[in-house]
This record gives sequence, structure tokens and C-alpha cells, in this order.
Amino acid sequence: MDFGQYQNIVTISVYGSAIALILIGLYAVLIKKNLIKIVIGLSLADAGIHLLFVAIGYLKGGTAPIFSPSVVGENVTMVDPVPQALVLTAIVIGFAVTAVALSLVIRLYKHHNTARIDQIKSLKW
Amino acid sequence: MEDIIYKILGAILTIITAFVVGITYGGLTRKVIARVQNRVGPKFYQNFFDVLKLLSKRTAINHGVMQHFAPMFIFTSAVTVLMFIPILHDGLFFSNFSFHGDLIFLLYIMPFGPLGMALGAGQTGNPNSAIGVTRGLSQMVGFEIPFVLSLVALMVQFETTSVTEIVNIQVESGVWMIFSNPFAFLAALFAMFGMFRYAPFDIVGAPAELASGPASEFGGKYLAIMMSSSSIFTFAKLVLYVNLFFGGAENLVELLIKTFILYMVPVVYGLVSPRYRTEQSITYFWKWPLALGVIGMIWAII
Amino acid sequence: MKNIIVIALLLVVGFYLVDSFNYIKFGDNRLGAPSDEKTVGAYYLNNTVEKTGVANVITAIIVNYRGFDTLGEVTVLFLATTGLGSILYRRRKEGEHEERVTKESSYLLQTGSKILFPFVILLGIYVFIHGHLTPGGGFQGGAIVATGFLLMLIAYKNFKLGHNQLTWVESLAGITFVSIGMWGLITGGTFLENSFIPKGTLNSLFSGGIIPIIYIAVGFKVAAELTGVLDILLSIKPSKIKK
Amino acid sequence: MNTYFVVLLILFGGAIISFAINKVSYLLSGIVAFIATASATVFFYLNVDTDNFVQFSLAGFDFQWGLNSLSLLFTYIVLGLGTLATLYSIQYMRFKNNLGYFYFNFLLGIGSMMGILFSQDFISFFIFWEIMTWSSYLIVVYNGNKTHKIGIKYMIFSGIGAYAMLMSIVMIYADVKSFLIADYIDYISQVGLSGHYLQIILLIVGFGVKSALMPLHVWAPKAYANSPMGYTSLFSGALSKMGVYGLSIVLLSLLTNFNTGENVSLGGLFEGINAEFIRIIVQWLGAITAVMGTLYALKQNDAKKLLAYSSIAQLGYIITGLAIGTELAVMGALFLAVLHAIFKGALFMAMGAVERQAGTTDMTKISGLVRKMPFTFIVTLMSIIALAGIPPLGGFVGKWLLYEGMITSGHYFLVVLIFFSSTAAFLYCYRILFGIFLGQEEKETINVREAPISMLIPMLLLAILTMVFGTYPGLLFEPIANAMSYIGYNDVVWEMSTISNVWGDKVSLDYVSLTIFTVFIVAMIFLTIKNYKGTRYVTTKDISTSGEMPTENENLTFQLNFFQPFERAVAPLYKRSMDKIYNTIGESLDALFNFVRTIYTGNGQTYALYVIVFLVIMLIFKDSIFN
Amino acid sequence: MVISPVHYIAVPLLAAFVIPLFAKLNREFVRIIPGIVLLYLSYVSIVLMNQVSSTGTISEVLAGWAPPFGINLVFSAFSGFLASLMTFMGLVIWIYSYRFKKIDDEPALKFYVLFLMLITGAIGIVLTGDIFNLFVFLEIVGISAYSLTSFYRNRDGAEAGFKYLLLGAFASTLILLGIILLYSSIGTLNMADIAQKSHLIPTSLKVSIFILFVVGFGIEAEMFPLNGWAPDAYSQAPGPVGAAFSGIAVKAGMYVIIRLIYTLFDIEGSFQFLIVMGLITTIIAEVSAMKQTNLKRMLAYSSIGQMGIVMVAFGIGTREAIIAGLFLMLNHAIIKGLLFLSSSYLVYNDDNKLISSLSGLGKRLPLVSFLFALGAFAIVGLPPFSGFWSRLYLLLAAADKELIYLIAIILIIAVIEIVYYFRVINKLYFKDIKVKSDDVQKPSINAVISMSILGILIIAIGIYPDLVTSYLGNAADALLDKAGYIENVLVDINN
Repeated sequence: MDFGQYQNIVTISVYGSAIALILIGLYAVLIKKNLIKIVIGLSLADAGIHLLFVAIGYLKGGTAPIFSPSVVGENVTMVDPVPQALVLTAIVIGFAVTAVALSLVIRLYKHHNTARIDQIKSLKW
Repeated sequence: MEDIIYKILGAILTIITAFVVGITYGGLTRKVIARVQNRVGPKFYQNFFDVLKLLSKRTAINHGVMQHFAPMFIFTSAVTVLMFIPILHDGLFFSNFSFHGDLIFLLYIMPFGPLGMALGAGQTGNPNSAIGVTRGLSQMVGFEIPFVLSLVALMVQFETTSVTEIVNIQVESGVWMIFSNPFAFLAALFAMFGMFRYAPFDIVGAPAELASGPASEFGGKYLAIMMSSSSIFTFAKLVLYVNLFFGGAENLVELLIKTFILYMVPVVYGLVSPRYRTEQSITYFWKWPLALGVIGMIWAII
Repeated sequence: MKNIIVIALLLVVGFYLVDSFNYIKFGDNRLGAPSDEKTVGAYYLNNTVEKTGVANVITAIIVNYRGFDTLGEVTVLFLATTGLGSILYRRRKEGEHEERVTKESSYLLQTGSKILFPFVILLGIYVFIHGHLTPGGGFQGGAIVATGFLLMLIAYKNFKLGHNQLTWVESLAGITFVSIGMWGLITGGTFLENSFIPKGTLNSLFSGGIIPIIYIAVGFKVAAELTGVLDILLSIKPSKIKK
Repeated sequence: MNTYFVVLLILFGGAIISFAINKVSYLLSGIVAFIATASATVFFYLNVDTDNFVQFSLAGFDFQWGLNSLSLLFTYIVLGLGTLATLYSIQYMRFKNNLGYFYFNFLLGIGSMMGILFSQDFISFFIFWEIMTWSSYLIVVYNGNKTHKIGIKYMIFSGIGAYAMLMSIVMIYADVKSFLIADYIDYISQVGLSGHYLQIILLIVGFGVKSALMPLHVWAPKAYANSPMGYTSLFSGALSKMGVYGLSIVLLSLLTNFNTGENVSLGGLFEGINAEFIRIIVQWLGAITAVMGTLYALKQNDAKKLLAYSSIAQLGYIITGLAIGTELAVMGALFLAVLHAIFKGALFMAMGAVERQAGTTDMTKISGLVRKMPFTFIVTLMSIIALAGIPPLGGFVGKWLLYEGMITSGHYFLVVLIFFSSTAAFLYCYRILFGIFLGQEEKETINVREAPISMLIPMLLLAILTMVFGTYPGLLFEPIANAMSYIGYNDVVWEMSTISNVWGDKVSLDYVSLTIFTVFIVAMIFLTIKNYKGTRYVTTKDISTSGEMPTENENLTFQLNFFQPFERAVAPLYKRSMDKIYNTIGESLDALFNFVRTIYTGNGQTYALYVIVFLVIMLIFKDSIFN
Repeated sequence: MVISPVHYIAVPLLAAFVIPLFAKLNREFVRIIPGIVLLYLSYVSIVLMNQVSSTGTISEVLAGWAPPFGINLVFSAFSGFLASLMTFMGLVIWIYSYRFKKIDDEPALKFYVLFLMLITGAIGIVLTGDIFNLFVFLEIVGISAYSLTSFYRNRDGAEAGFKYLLLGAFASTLILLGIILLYSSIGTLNMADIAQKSHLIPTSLKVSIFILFVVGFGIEAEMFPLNGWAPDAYSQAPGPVGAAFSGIAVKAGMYVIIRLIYTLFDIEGSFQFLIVMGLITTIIAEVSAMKQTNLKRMLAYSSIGQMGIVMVAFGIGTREAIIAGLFLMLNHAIIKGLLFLSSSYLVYNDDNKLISSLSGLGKRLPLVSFLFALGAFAIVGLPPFSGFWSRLYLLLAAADKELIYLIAIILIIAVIEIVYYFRVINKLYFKDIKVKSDDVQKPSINAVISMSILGILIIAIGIYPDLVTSYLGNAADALLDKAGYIENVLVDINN
């Protein structure tokens, strides 16, 4: 694919949408009072990050970086494999964090009997 | 050897002179006050009899060792002050140890007696004595300030702290201190009012309500010693003033005239004054006398 | 009001991020020519097949080039399970059993799950065994296996997971990973050195030296960890949560 | 082994041993402490050598330990008073708890003071200084419970002082590249003072705190009053003298040894500051300290606090003398420093004896102890006479030198101020004698006995010293003259028992003593013989109040509002106390601090918002932050 | 087998995987294995530190791929110093927490594994030479820290843990964004390579990346507006974990900031930025500590304040300042460690950890109180304890650069520290006893040993600072030698 004169617009829209996802996630974290929603926000932001990762790895006309029998020896453009490897790690870590976050939400709910973050302020100052 | 004999003789002579003069002045004061008040008054030698009478009395009770020591303290102080003041500025007998002390020494030996007195008074356990003492001490702080200011003015002016030197300088230049620095003199004069404790500064003794103040528990020989000591003390202070402000004295007659005139000032002032309360007298000293002292000092510095 | 402020702040952040990404054009070739590799990615593309004998470059990166990352990743998962266990730990009273939040599900779901379960597991195992050849690998395969268990956990209220077995799988897989790494350290001089097992031929199952072995271990481990996490999260006593 | 190390080893080792041995026996701890100080003293004076310097290097800095004639003078105070105070403490502390703790800190204090005096470089000076500070803090709070605020106050001010000093030290190091005090003095004398005023001011602040200089004195009264008296004698006598020691180095060595032609002002904030200006400020601060200390002293009802304020006043004289800096004034200041250690040491010990025997030193509660504790009374009396500066005891010599030094160098108004202070001092001197020993004998004190002999000996020794130095001050002039040669006064003339000023006036102390004692003894013999017979001792109830014998229940005690008239006269001076100012500052700081910590709202979202805000700020201003 | 830096990571990980299996044999293994591992790592530290001081930086290649293609570990005098410090602290804290009663009431297995991983992650951060790998280790630290924070059920641990997690997740988001930008602009993740190539990035982009990293890692390093989690986490985590946070985890965050500024990016103004941020952090934290009623919280704020001072030290940037900064880190680790460990016993039975509950405990718990007092004396910088020297070094470094205001602020802060620490000491010793003797928990023998080790160390370093200064000097040289770092890591490529 050649974006030609639309290069800039494509760049901004691709990255921009991923970034928008991150920002939406952060918005949820900063504004929503429900703990579950906050965790969802974190996951959203994570997803945005993962998208960005994959997007920067992309290159025009690239295929998956796998030297399957059909491509061995042929001059095939492949996308950058590193971001893909990194994003896998990032996903796993994101999963782990979400799991811990959820378990903490459960604990908090049991302890305070509420899931509103602005009511859980026994530690302050 | 001869020197020492002369010294001892001179010292004894000085003490006797001071005693006699002091007691006489006391008697004269009573007389003067009486005449002003339109009374006849006692004979001027009445005080001699008083002392003699007291000396011959037996002391019956004693509250403790400090009471016993108190008269000695005051006597020691009076005599020491006397010893370190030149009585006559070139007298053979009357110069005593005046070369061995100076004004600051005198300033510090003077409270020695009152302090001992105060201790004795304290030992008796009579609250009136203690009240009198606190008043006396407080008042002392009051009048010492203008006094010191004027003394500092003197020292600055003559660049010496020795009384003998001050007298000599005055005699040599022929100008008495009272003329060369009148402000300092006035400050010292006011201080003197407090020092002699005549009205309006007689709250220390306050015979009316305190049963004669610090000395109230003393009687007999103790009181005699105290009386004679304060007579000596009075004389010594007068001599000091004369030395400082009136150019000293050549002979005893001159000395007597000068001291008597000087002595009459507080007496007369006291006659026309009501009594101040302690804090009033303190603040009194810290108004005009203090200002005069400061002016005197600035005068001296310039 | 707070909303507007937050939105404004986030927009500023977004502006600067987009601005920064402007330096990086989407789809540009940043790899550089084979002779002039501009990124490490290019190096991997050019050398992986030759040096590791693995067809899937991403697998090679994950397991070998950046195998240390993966070890860390596995540890993170392991920690997540452990952490979950510690956070939601509850001292059990006498005779008390783990009870799941889920309700008894419909017969349809139960049967469907029972039929699907072996196939899902099979698919998962396939994916992680062939991680070095095809897209996918230990993480993906492990996740698929865990999905199978999730199906069963949802469908059957009384589906019992062997906690012992889970622990064994978890630990052994982890131990395998680290031991292989240590073995590399002993034989080859570096941790995770891919030298003591022959590389094999490209695009065959037995190729890539230690890479498939590790990836299989990872697969088992991921499957066990994810299942464990799901199990813990599902095993909260409903009575504890007050409405 | 080197003398300095051995001395410190004995003292610090003794500290640890007496800490440990407390478990065995409560007496042993004190005895070990005494043995340690005594043996350190003996060893030190057997091996003393002012030219012996030890160099070593630690943590990348060069250290130098040695002894100069100035510090030698102060070792007399520290070791002498230290030995006596430990001897005193054995009995004084006998029935108290935590003796190991007490002696540990006690010896640590003595050791660190010796360390300060040994230090020829700023850094070991500072280290020992801080050890001294915290060990004394630990003793200040020893009495427990109500002392904690006092302790905190002490520690805050010590901290301010010490850190001001530390700041100065590091700035000095940055300039001189050496920690040696001598190097710094050289450096200053070469390059002049401009640009170094801050260092010197900070040093003065540092030393000023320990020597209780206005307005840094507020810790002192209560800290002195609430420590065990055995230690307070050292605290007020020796520890505060470390501040004096430091000030004498700063004010005399530093501020006089530089090129006098140079008076470059720093500009800006430090416009108009020069060496003379600093010294004038310190002189006046010292004088004001003296006056305020005295005024507050005579208000006190607790003898310990009274003495504490009196210490502040006395230190004010000393500092003023040092700041004036003429030969006579410095001599007077150093003489007073030693004398103050002696008589204030004795006084605090005496108060300790009273406290131990009678249970309190509150003058409204006890009185009339003179018959019960005659020796303590004699010690107190002599020390008070010395304190008041009345001849023939030692205090007079110091005062005389100080006054002459001031008058002959033209500080007339200072003289008046100081004189006012010392006259007003008579008031509290009398107060303490009367309040405790004289006046009515109370029922509560009927069973009071004289203090044990081991407490009396040190007190009496100190009292006798005041008398000796009153007649033969030359004994002290010798080391003082040596000390002064170290800080830049060469060839100080002194005589054994004659003091003289630059105008040629003199006071012959032997004549003075001779006169006073002769007259006194003659009068005493006369009166005693005459009154020996027939007088009988009666109780203090047997007095003639208006000719009546007082009844049993009549209240004859006069202790409350003792100097009320005087206090009324000087009431305006009491209005603004530094204490109140500091309290206001403290409260407003407290409020501010409480406000600041509400930043941590407790809401996780707020914290997250902070992150975003911070990020945004950084991003927006990235060009100006990272250009 | 040659001892190499990878042992720091591999051995604990192996142990972590092994522990669940051994736990089935005997519960005691759960407690003992981490100790053995940490003991072994201490041995490794000694060997490697000796090696480093004789032969210079060790750069270990992993998986046989030379950097920048593979991941590498760098054991320089600088990172090695920190790694050894962390190992040592880990060992001491392990000794302390062995059979710590409160932990044994809870799932002990999990505690020891999480604790071991916390240390491993922190050491990994310090040793790794790869920025993404660093991120992974950061997450290891993070997840174990979240779990440890909320370890106790009966407290508000979950709240603290959630706040920590929230900010931690923010941190990972920002760091990942930074990594994305970094990789896409220069195509490498190896730190030495980044250092070599960072000048190729356009300045504006470079600054943006730097900001993302600084904010991200600043959360871990307790920089001011980002440290909301810290007081809560410190106060709610079990005592030994509080010590581990302040002694180990925070150091790792600080290490990254230092690396970013000193090695990775050459950004003008970053040093001043660090000074300013450090000062703000310190001032706010110490001021907040002043009014705390909760002992642990007070220690937490104090800890933040100390880290602020460390930031200042590294912001000054001269060799002396770096030595000071490292010394501060060392001191902070041992002293704050001691304070946290001893305070745990002091407020053992008070769920609110109130300072007022300490009244008179000096009589009931003499040794613990003494050690706490010792720590307090040391942390406010009183000689002859170790805290004094680090502060002195810092002040000298600041004076060298003529940063007078800095000296003044640091010293004013020291006065504030004096106030609140001495308030506690007063409470301990000079107040009436409130608690009954049954209500206090006597420390176990191993807890006493571990605290005593720290106490002795404080005194030993205080009296003879040369024990550590030479190491610190080497470490500072290693940190300043950026070219040497690059050369060491990328040796294969450049040849």
C-alpha cells in the first residue's frame, strides 16, 4: 500500500486512534468512581498501548515475519518483529496487572462494602 | 616597719574620725529636721549616747549565725570603703589604701555590707525584714544606674578610674568636676538621694508599717555596730562624692564643710517630699536622673 | 467541572503524543537495507533462520534473543497467581469447601462444553507445540488451554481443578525453563545459550534447538497460571459480597 | 599511644563500662565514672604537651588533633569540673534509676568536650560537638515525663546551631579545601573577610546557641533546670563554655587577624556588614542577653531555674567581653568563663544537694535550711558572692577586668547595660540565699539533713577556689595569658594579685583581702566575745512582730512575689519574650505543615490526576525546562 | 560453573518455582529456601564485587547474543554496588521475617515467594542492560509489591495496594509509550546502544521520551507529585516489607532515573530538574512527616524525603555528589531498614500504628527501642553514626558547586527531621508506661540478630566510614564513565 499524499493523515489517524484509546482509558481511570470501571479503563489504556506497538512495527507491504516454506528464499518484505514480540510481553503483563487489580477490588469491596473509590479514603494525609 | 605602724595608726584614726563625724552628722540631721518641723529636737550629740547605750546592752536572743555575722559584714564593708578612699588628697594619715583600689572596686564593695545585712535580716525569719530587704535591693538597682552613668562619665573625662587620680587632676586643673560636668554631678546627686534613704526614698526602713525594716530583729550590740557602721558608711560616701565632684579636700575643715553641705541636700530634699513606693522610686531614678546621666556621659565623651 | 479539566489535560497529553509520533511515519521502512540494518529487528529478520533454525522470527525473539524477557514474563504471571492467592487468601474453617460464584448452568452449555473441551485443549497444545513454525506459541496456546478450562469452570459448578496438579505443572514448567537456561550457562557460557541441542532443519517440528522445548514449557506454565487465576477469581464465596 | 586518644579512650571506654556495670551495682557505675574522669585528668595533665599534633585521615579528609593554649585553658574547666561533678553524682544519683544510662551520657559528654578541645580541624570539632549535643539531650530528658518538650526545644535549637555551623564548615571547605582551623584563619587573614561573612555569621550562630546568646537562648533555662544537678553543673559550667571557646576563636582569631584596611561590603543583603559590625552586634546581643537573663532570673520561684537564667546572663557578660576584644576585656571574659564554671558548678551542686535532701528547690515550698545544711549554705554563700562580683572573691576580678576593658575601649553604654544587669543580679542572689536557706523554718523541712560528704567535698573545693582566685587571680592569669597569645594577644602582662588597666589604675587584691579579712575578723572577735554569753539561739518563730510573739499558725513566710515592686517597675521589658515569639512561629508552621500534608488526599484518583498534571506541566514546559 | 551476574536472577527464579514443590514436603522449606538463596547471592556479591574492583565492569551476555541483539546484564561498580546492597538488605530482612509471627498467621508460602521476587526484580532492574527487560523487572517488582502491600487482611492493605497499583499501571503505560517512541526512532532497546545513538533522535522527541520515562519511573522513585502511593503502601505493608520497599524497591526506581540522566540521554537541564524535583519532594515529604500520628506513615514520609535528598545529590552531578548520593542510598537502606524493622515490634499490637501508643515502651522493649533510637539518631545525621557522613559529603558537594540555598534547605530539613524523630524517642523513653507487659510482643531471636546487624553497621560505618567510601568512589567513577559503559557492553559490535 502506498499512502502517497495521505501519508500524514494516515499516520495521524492510525496513531491517533490508538492514542485516543489510551486517553479514553485514562479518562475512565481519572473520572469514573467505580473500581471496576477504573480497572476497565486501565485495560483500555493497555489495549491502546498494544495497538501502538503493533502500529509502529508495521511497514508498507510487510508480511508476518515467519519464514514458512512458502517464503523461504524469496525476497519478501516483512514487518519489524520486535514490536510484536514486545507486545506479547506487554499483554501478558497487562493481564497480570488486571488480575491483581481485580482481586484487590474484591478485597476492597469486602472490606469497605462499596466499590466507589472516593469513599475508600481511610488512608490519607 | 614604720610605714606599717603609720598605716595602722592612720587607719584607726580614719575610722575614728569617720565614726565621730558620721554620728555627729546623724545628730545634726535630726536637729535640722526637728527645727524645720518646728520642734526642738534632740541634742546633736544624742546619737553618741544612743550608740553607747546600745553597746552596753546585753543581747538576749540570736536567730543564727548569719544574724551574728550581719553587723560584721556591714562594718567590714563600711571600713573597707573608707580605707580605699583618699580622705584628704595629700594627707599622710588619711590616704590609707586609696592607691590600691579604684572606683569600680568601690562600686562593688559597697553592696557587700547591705548584702550581709540582708542575710542577717533574712536569718531572723521576720517577714518584715525580708520585705524591707527586697525593697532596699530593688531601690538600689534603681539608683545605681544614674550613679554608674555619672561615674562612667567621670572616668571617661579623666581617663582614669582611680579616685586619687581624679582628685589630683581636679586639684591640678583647679576646675571641679561639678563645674566641668554638671550633668554627671546632678545624676550622681539624685542617686545619692536613694543612697541615703531619706524621704522620699525611705520606704526601705519604712518605720510606720515595717517596724523599722531590715534591722527590726537586731538589738543591743548588734544594733550599735550597725549604727556606727552606717555612720562610717555615710561619711565614706560623702567623702567619695567630695573627692569626685568637689576636688577633694586639703584639710579636715574643708572636708567637713564640703561634706556637710552635700549631706544637707538629701536631708532637705527629704523634708519636703512624700514617700515613694518602691516601683515609683525605681522609675523615678530611671527618668530624670537617667537622662541627666546619659547627657553627662555624652558631655564627657565629647 | 472536573470532567472538563481532566479532558483538557488528557487532550494536551494526546496532542503531545501525536506530535511526537509525527516523527515516525506510519508504515515507513525503518529497518534499513540488509547491509545497513537500522534496527535490531532488521538483524533478527536477516539472521534468525540461519542462526537459530526457527522459522517464526517472533518466536525466536521471544524465546531466545529476548528469552530473558520471557522468563520475566512467566515470572510475572507466576507472581500474579501467587499474589492473587495471597490477596484473596482466606483461612478456611473446618469442613469448609471452595465454592464457586457461578450458578449451575444449563444442560446445553454443559454438554457443549463437555464436547468442546478436548478439542480446545488439543488446539491449544497444537499452538504451543508449533510455536516456532507458525503464528502463535506458548502464550497463545496456553491461553487457549486456559479457555478450555474456563468453559468447564463456567459450565460445571462442581468442576474440581486438581490444585496439586496445577502446582506441579506450574513449577515443573518453570523449573524446566530456568534449568535449560542454567544448562546453557554451564555448557555454553551464557544463560539460555541455544547450543547444546542441535538446530535441526528449518520448518520441521524438531528444529530450533531449545526454543520449542522452552516454548512448550511456557505453554504449560501459562495454561496452568491462567487457569489458576481464573479459578481463584471464580472461587469467591458469594455470601461474602453484600449487596 | 597518643595522649589524646588515650584520654578519649578512657572517657568513652569508661562510658561503656559504667553503662554495662550498672547491672552489677548502682554504686559501681558512678564509681567507675569517677575513676574514669579522674584517671583521664591525671593522665592528661601528666602528659600534656601543647605542641603535639596528631594527624590522620578518615573518609577522605585530613584530621588534626592537638592542643593549643586556648583549649588547654578550657580543659581545666572540663576535666576539673567533670571530675568533681562525677564525684558529686555518685551520691547525688544514688537513689535514681537508669544510672548506667546517665553515666554513659555523662562521660560521653565529658569525652566529647575534650574531643572538641583536641580538635584542630572543623570536622572532628563538629563531630564531637554533635556527640556532646545529643548526649546532653539525653540527660536533659533523663528526668522523664514533663521534660520531653524541653528536650525537643533543646534539640531544635542545638540542631539549628549545629547545622548553621555545619553549613559554614562546608562552605569553608569549598573555599579553603581544608578542614584545619588554622588553615582557615590563615586564609581569611590573606584574602580578607569579604565574601566570607556568611560563614562567620553562621559560625557565630552555631556557637551562640550553645552559649545561650539572645535570641537563641530559649532552650537553656528549662534544659539547665531539669537535668540532674550533677550534670547541670557541668552543663552550665563546661558545656556552654564550648560555645565560648568557639566564639573566642571566631571573634578573636578570625575577626581580628585579617587585613584591617579592608572593609569591602558584600552588597545586596549583606550591605554594610563588616567585621566591626558583626562584633558590635554580638556585643549588644551579649549585653541584652545579660540584662534579660537577669530580669527573668529574679522572677523565678524555682532555684534551679533562677540559676539557669543567671547562667544565661553570665554567659552574656562573657560573650560581650569577647566581642569587645580588647586585651583587658578578653582577659576578663576568659577569667569569667573559668570562674563561672567554678561558682555556677558549685551553685548547681548545692542546689542538687538541697533537692536531694529536701525534695525540691522550689523556693515557695522550702525555706530556712541554713541550720540544717550549713556547709551547703556556706558553699552557696561564697559562690553567690563570687557570682555577684563582690570582692574579695574571684568573681570580682573578672567583672573588674571586663568593666575596665569596656570603659577603656569606649563602650560606655554597654558598660551601663552590663552594670545594670549585674546590679540587678544582687536581687536574685539574695533571693536564692533567702529563699532556700534563710527565712522561716518550715515544718516540712524539719527532718532535712546535711548532704553526704562525697557531695560536699566537690562543692567545698569549688568554693575555696573562688576564694583563692579572688586573692591570687594570677594563678589563672598565667594560662589565660598563654591562651590569649594563641588568639593573637601577645605579651599579656599580669601580676599575681594586682589587676590593672591600660590607664594605669590598679586594684591590689591582696590589700583588699587583707583589709576585709582583718576588719571582719576583728569585728567578729569583738562581737563574739561580747555576745558569747547570754545569748541563746531561738527559732525563727520567736520574733517581734509588733512586739507580739507570733502564734503557731501564723504565716510568716515571705516567698511569693518576692521582687514584685521591681518587677512592676520593669514590667515593659517582660512583655515580649522570645518564648512567645518562637511559639507563634511554631504554631503557624504547624498550621502550614498540616495544610501541606492535605496534598495527600487519600483518594487514589487524585494521585493519578497528579501524575497527569505533572506530565502535562512537563510536556508544556519541556522547552524551558530542558533547553 | 563460573559465578556471573545472571545468578542474581536465575537462582531466585528457580527457587521461586521450586518452593511450591518443596512446600509439599515440609512447610519449613518455604521459609528456609529464600534464606539460602539470599545467602548464596551474598556470596555471589562478594565474589563479583572483588572481581569488579580488580578487572572492571562485567558485562554478561545472555542467550549467546551480543548486545544490542540479545539482552545483557551489566555488573559495574555502580550497579554492582546497588545489587549487593539489595542482596544484603534482602538477607537481613529475611533473617528478620523468618517465622515473623504475623506473617506465619497468613499464607507464608506466598509471602516468601513474593518477597524473594521483589528483591530479584529490583536487582534485575539494576543489573539489566536492556530497557524493555528493565520494564519487565519493574513489573515483577510492581506485582509482588502490590501483593505484599495488601498482604495483611485486617488492615487497609487493599486500599494501599490498589492506589499503588493504579499509579503503577500509569507508570507502565507511560514507560511503554516511551519505549515505543524510543524503539521506533532508533530501533534499539539496549541501553548502551541507546546511549550511543540518542543524539540521533530529534531533540524535541528525545525530550518527550525522557519526560515519559521520568514520569513513569518517577512513580517508583517516589518523586513528589507522583508518590501518593508511597505513604499508604509503607504504612500498610508488613514491617519487613516496608523495610524492603525503602531499602530495595525504591532504590531500583532511583537507579533508573539516574541511568536515564547520566547514561541514556544527554539532556541539558535534566540535572537541574533533578535537583529541583528532589528539593520539592524532600520539603513536602518532611513537612508531611512532621505532623503524622501514625508511626509507619511518618517513616514513610521520611523515606520519601530521604529519596528526595538522594535525587538532589545526583542532580548536583559531580563525583563527590555521586559518592554522597550513593552513600545516602546505602545509609537510607540500612537506617530506614532498621527503623522499619524495629518499629514493627514497637507498634506490633496497635492496628493504627499510633505514635502515642509508644508511651514508655522503652522500658518494655529495651533493645528494640534502643535500636529505633539509634536509627533515629543516625537518620537525622548525628555523628558518630553513618548518616552523618553521607550528609556531610552531600553538603560538601553542594558547597563545591556554590549551591548555598541547597545547603540551607537540606539543613532546615534536617532540623525538621530532628523534631519528629525526637518526638518519637521522647515518647518511647520519657513517657509513662501505658501498655501492660503482656501486650507487647517480644522480638524473636532472629529478629534481634538482624536488627543488631544493621545497628552495628550503622555504628561501624559511622566511626570508620572508610569501610565503604572506596567502593562508593569506584561506583561513582563507573557511573560517570559513560563511554566506558558503552564500550564495555557493545564490545563485540565495535570490534
